[in-house]
Amino acid sequence: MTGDIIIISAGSMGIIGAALSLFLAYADKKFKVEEDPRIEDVLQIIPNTNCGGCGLAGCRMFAESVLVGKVSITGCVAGGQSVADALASYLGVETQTANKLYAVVLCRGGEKEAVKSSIYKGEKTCVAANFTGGEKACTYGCFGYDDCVKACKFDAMAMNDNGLPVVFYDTCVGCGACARACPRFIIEMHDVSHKLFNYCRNKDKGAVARKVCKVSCIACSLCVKDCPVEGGIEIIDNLAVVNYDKCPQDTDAPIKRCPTKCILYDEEEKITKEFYYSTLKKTAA
Amino acid sequence: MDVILIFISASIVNNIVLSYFLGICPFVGVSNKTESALNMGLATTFVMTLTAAITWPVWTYVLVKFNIPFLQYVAFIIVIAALVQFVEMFIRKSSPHLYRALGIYLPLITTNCAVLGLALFMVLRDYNYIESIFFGFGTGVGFTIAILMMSGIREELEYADVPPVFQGISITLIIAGMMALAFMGFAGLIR
Amino acid sequence: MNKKVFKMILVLSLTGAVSGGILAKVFHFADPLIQENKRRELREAIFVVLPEAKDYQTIEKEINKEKITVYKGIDANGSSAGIAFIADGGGFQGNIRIMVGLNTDYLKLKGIKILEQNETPGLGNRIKEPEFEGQFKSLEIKPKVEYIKYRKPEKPNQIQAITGATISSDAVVKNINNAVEKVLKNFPSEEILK
Amino acid sequence: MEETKQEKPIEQPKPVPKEPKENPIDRLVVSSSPHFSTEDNVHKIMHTVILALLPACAASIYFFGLNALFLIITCIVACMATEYAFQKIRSKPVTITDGSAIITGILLALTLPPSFPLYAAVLGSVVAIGLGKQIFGGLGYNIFNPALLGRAFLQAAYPVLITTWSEPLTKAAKQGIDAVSAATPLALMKFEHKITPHLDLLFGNTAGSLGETSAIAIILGGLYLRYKGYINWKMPLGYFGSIAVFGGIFWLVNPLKYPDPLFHMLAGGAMLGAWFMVTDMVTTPTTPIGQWIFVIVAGFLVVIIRLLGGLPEGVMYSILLMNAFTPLINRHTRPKVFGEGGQGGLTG
Amino acid sequence: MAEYNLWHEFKKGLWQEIPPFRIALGMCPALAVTNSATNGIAMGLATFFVLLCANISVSAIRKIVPSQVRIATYVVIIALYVTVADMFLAAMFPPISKALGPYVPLIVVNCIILGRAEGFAQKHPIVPSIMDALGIGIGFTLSLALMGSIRELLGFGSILDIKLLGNWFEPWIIMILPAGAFFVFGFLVAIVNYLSSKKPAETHGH
Amino acid sequence: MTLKTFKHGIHPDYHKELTAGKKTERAQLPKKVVIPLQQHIGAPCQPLVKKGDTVTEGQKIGDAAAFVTSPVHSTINGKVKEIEKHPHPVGGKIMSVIIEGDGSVKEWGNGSIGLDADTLTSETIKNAIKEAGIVGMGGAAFPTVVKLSPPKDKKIDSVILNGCECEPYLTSDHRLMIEEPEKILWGMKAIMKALGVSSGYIGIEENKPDAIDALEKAKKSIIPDLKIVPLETKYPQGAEKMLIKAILKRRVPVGKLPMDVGVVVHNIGTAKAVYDAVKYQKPLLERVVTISGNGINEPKNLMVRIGTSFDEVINQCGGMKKGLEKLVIMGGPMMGIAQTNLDVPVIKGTSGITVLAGDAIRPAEYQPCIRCGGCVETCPVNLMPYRLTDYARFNEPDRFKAWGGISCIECGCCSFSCPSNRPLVQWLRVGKLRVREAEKAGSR
Repeated sequence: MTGDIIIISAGSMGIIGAALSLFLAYADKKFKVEEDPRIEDVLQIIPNTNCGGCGLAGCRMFAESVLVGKVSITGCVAGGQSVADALASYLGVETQTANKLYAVVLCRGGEKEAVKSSIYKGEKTCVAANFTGGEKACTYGCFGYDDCVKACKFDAMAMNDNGLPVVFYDTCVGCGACARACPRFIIEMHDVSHKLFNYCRNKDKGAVARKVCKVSCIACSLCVKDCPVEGGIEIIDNLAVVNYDKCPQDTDAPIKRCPTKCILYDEEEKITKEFYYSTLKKTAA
Repeated sequence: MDVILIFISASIVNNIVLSYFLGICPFVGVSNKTESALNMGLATTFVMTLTAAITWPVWTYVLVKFNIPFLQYVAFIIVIAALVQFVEMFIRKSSPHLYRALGIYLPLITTNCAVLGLALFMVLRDYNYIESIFFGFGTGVGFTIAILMMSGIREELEYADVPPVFQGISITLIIAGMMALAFMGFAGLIR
Repeated sequence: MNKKVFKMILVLSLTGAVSGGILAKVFHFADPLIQENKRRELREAIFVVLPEAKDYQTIEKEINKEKITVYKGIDANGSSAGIAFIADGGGFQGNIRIMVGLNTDYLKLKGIKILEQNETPGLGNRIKEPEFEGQFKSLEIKPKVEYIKYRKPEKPNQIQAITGATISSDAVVKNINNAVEKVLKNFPSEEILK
Repeated sequence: MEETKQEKPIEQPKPVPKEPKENPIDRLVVSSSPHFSTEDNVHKIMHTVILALLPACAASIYFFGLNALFLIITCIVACMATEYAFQKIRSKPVTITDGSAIITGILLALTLPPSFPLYAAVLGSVVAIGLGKQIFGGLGYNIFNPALLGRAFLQAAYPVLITTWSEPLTKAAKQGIDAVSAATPLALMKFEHKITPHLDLLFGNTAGSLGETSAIAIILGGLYLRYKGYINWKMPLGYFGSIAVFGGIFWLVNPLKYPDPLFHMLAGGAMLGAWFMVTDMVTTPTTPIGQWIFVIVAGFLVVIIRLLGGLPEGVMYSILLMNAFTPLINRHTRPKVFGEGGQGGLTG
Repeated sequence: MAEYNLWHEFKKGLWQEIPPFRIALGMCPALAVTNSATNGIAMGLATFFVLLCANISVSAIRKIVPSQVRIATYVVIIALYVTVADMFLAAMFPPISKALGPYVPLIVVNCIILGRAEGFAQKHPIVPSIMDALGIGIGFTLSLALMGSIRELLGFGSILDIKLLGNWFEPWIIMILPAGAFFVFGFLVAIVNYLSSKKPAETHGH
Repeated sequence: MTLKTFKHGIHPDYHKELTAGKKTERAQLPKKVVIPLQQHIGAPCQPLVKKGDTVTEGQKIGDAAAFVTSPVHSTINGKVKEIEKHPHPVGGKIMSVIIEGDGSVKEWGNGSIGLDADTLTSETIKNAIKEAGIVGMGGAAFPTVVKLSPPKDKKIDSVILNGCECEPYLTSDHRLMIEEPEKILWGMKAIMKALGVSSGYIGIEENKPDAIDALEKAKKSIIPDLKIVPLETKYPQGAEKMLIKAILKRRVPVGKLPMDVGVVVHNIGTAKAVYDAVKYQKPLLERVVTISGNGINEPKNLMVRIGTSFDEVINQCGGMKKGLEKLVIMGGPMMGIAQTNLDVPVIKGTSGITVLAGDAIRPAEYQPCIRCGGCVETCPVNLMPYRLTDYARFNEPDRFKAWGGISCIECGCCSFSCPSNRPLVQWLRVGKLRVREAEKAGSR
């Protein structure tokens, strides 16, 4: 009796199993779809944050594109060199050097420096304020709301006491989300080798610019003259513009005589550190 | 008339999610977007109806006939697993877009306890074949209704100021609790 | 390709067969115990509703393709201690199964015990509390068991419904009435007492 | 890399607004258009609703005495305290003065039986505000009507207490007893097939929740709200209409078994629900079609639950159920954008 | 190295990945059968048993199962152990078997088990799989016991049938109902979220 | 008879009594004018003069070769002082010609009112309008001649003159209709002639009965079969699409122009400018500007030379009230643009300068949305603003677009009626911007 039941059970289950696996095998053959299984693997390698730094619509798109060779393995800016290396070894190609980029906020006209001309009553985001103009008289500078900070997916930005965004030099992966979020295009993406920046975007004439902000560029040309290489710095649209192809990035000579201290050298790491200290002090107190 | 009552009972009055706690995982997992919730609901309804249609003969003509009811769970689950896999392959072929939207959730239907639960309830309640199919379909519709409602609410909450610790699963479950409270109003409607 | 299919079939059917076999074996050991548990439960329930009974006898009848089972209680003297049967019917949410004990004179209930119920906790499920079940002790079944609300029972065939759980109380009474009626019709007392 | 991440502050300090040196009045204001707005505001609406609820409160105190007063006060205080506590914990601005918590408190109290214990009322208030409102982020984000959620919670938590009713003082005095346990008109209808006279229902001379009894007091408040323009006429009208139509169908089919439509409207929570809960802005649809769907289906549910369901009253559940559907309704009843659809510019 | 890993595999189930709060798996039984502490523990243990056996079996046969029938094979194995557990409960502890009702068979579809089988046992050898099952199983049992205790305390005033709250306490019936289960679960998840969000903040100070 | 109108909309306080009864005064001749080279929608002009050049009133000083553009003229006699970027009332800085006046005034012909309509051809009219630099004077500043030159496949059958002036405070069109109805009607006749259209309408809100009377009286001798349609006083009655719906019951499809349903809508002021241009070849040099609002000491209607600074205009109205917060708007309070700087010039589209002060300014604080549906109820284009703003704020351009957000006409009804005082329009603008950005990124 027991033996019977065992045989019946085993038999019927075996038959059901066999029937279903046959059915599945048939379905598998019938509905076969080819999809590159490597896409999932690539998604595992890259940070998969959909930051948009590669300029494609999402990480999956990047994975698909990198597999067919449409984009370079260094295309994932957020991943940087380590991801480029990992992708190289996964795809079995030679690794390339990724350019590390980082974001630079080209305005230093915070609460202390910029002149305020109006009282802003509206939504406190830069993109909204850009329709009407914010509180500051300068129409080129930072609004002081935090669209860029919110756009950063890597927690690499914060607002400082002066109402200006600060980029954490170490944490920034260079995806450019903040630069895209800024309606006044104050944030620019730069190669890590760039050290000399004109921290002002005001294209008004010197006299006008000076009136609205203490640290504005007044286009006095002193830095142009002080630059060791001819044409390293030019005045375009009432602004000193550093030509990174020519201007040497290992000297702070051009900034010495700047009357408004808008052009500065090797400032980014300092800003980050300062910010650390000030916030640490605050949390301690 | 009976089958209609069974259908209404399974879909609304004794909603599988809100009064039997079955199918909670996909209910929580796939309810953040209305579109995928609807697709999930439809896929589940399809699987449920098929499950009812296939497990009933397996139960009646194999397990009962050979007097081996203790193989119930094993037999049912293997049918369900195969069905889900079939549906997965089918969707993958017929609508890659839908496949991408549902993606990882399709295998979840296998572990959707609502499907197995439905097969077990069906046996427990001695439904005949037609009733079983209606029961399976009704349960699927009930699941779809619940997950759709939840997805609607959750989409609304994307823009709400929910305290961070409650975000995600927590608030979803609490809302489910509230929905269960509201569904208590149907108690006793169909006996 | 064919090898793969073969492997699929082999693995799945083998797994199925092995588990089927194992389960059959386990079932073989567990089933007697499970059956024993069920019997014991039934026995206890019968003895609750027929307190004098020390043993029981199962009587089955098939009427209109419907199987009706009653349990005849036998007291210490070997004479009848009343009959017990299960009243099964819909409650507020799902079924209520009641073991009903009937006096051999077929006039009064000896007691009831709720075996299964799915009523609202704290409200409907108070039907299984002794205060409620106890009301059925020596309750007259003719013409019919009735319930009244908010007041103490006035007639010998009345019980007081649970406040706020009228539907559950109603369901219990209805189930009992139905079952009693069926038993009275199909199991005349002479048949049982003989 | 890990180290630097750890060091990074979690809280980002907000810039400290500096006191401007010059007189701010000299600076012009800039804002986005429109620069102009209506004088209605949330506070005003809420306070008007509170005012509109006063007649119902007064009626309940008249019929049920001090018990009712204590219950109302307890609910209001507990609701405000809960709101305060939540907002303090989340360090959000405290908005207990905007009146919404008070409304929730009053509404909750009005749905409770007069003899309901105060500690349970406190629990209900905590649930109403805590679970019903603050957990979603406060006013405006809640999905369910907070007061009804609190009441539904209590119904599930204390099913006995919440269905223990007493006769109004006016009747009890006549019978010479203090408090008699009694059945509500709806329970009488459902379980004993007794129809309470319409006049009693209208004035509130029946057992029931504080706010369920006096229809006329609620109508007064509701009409005041309508006069002030804070409720959409569709909502109460549609709700009543739907109840009347579906209730009427049952009544026509079997007038002996089922009560007439007027009874449906006057008995139980239908009045309170129609004027103060269906009209709750936050938890009901915003689109014109959606509003109709909401009230019609809710009315249908009331009739179904009352007549066919296990419970005597369905207003609360009908509204809660429809609350849960509201996001979906809103999404699928979007009005057609002006000029959208069809080429029919010339015919339109 | 192996030993270090084993401890980790065990430990993670107790807090880092404690189901069902941290990894949202196995929610159905956690909601359905936790109306008393006893039921919760019984369910937890039953799941634990199945999990352990399933992890061992899956890990043992992981290399011979073709991917097309992987899930089907695994669920059959799981169903096997579940049936065994079910029969065992019915034979030895009938009251518990009755209280758990149809939820014992539903262990088959408890996502935890298939989840661990798919996610862990399939990729790891037997010993780590056992440790994983032990950790997750114990974590799950504890979670269920916790939920059962809370619900029983509020819904009946007792834990493990021992009356803890006096007669002054009017039990909240809702805690035994579906709605209450959802609320308790939701709040426990929130508490776990809160605790885990606090932890890194503490280390941050150093 | 119920008045014609459209669905939804709002009834704000109009405050028109401040200036409605005041006759238009001629403003003082400005000593300096700033003529921005772009005062219209379309291609910006290139300067035709150099620094130091002497210019005369009405001399063309900027033009562009594009189709959609409009030339600019010097509005005084004097000398070009500078050509540089100057703040513009619409926002930002625009290349402008700054002219210092010598105090003399040119006389433009002053004959009898009326046009010799028979001798005018469509081409001569259009040419005169183009040369005069006429743009839509209701605020949008779309070059008029472009509207009068529809593509061949679009058959225009009606012209509507927009005399609604639904913006609160503004009365410049109202005054013009009372004071110069004949000129308006002659201008209208020229427009109809230019388009070859015989059916014309003037839509006027019924709160301006005197304007309706004046036009009714004047039309008999000029265009007898012109229909003057009184409309319900409701904001935004003057929005093109709403006006067409109210008068002709036609709906302009989403993303289409009135032209697509055979209608062209012009402003009252435009008609008057057309008359001047056709009759005297006088360019658009001055316009009626209402200076009103509770922050102005003496609200007035002024005939102002284009290029006069806001500061100067406001000073001629007794200046602004002291001691209160002030908000200076070009246009009316519903759709006007707030100014940060009073150095900006009056341009062709400046129908008014509204100065709000103190409590009249919308507070900055807002409360959470209570989903009252007020915005849905008032939106004239049937949007659901409260929902769209969520999509805008959370940067979901796809949903924003799917829910019709780009159809928003920014009329401000939603923000106006919001009891929580939410800046809905601002968010809607952000949403529209995000949609445009996403489309740009998508097409890249």
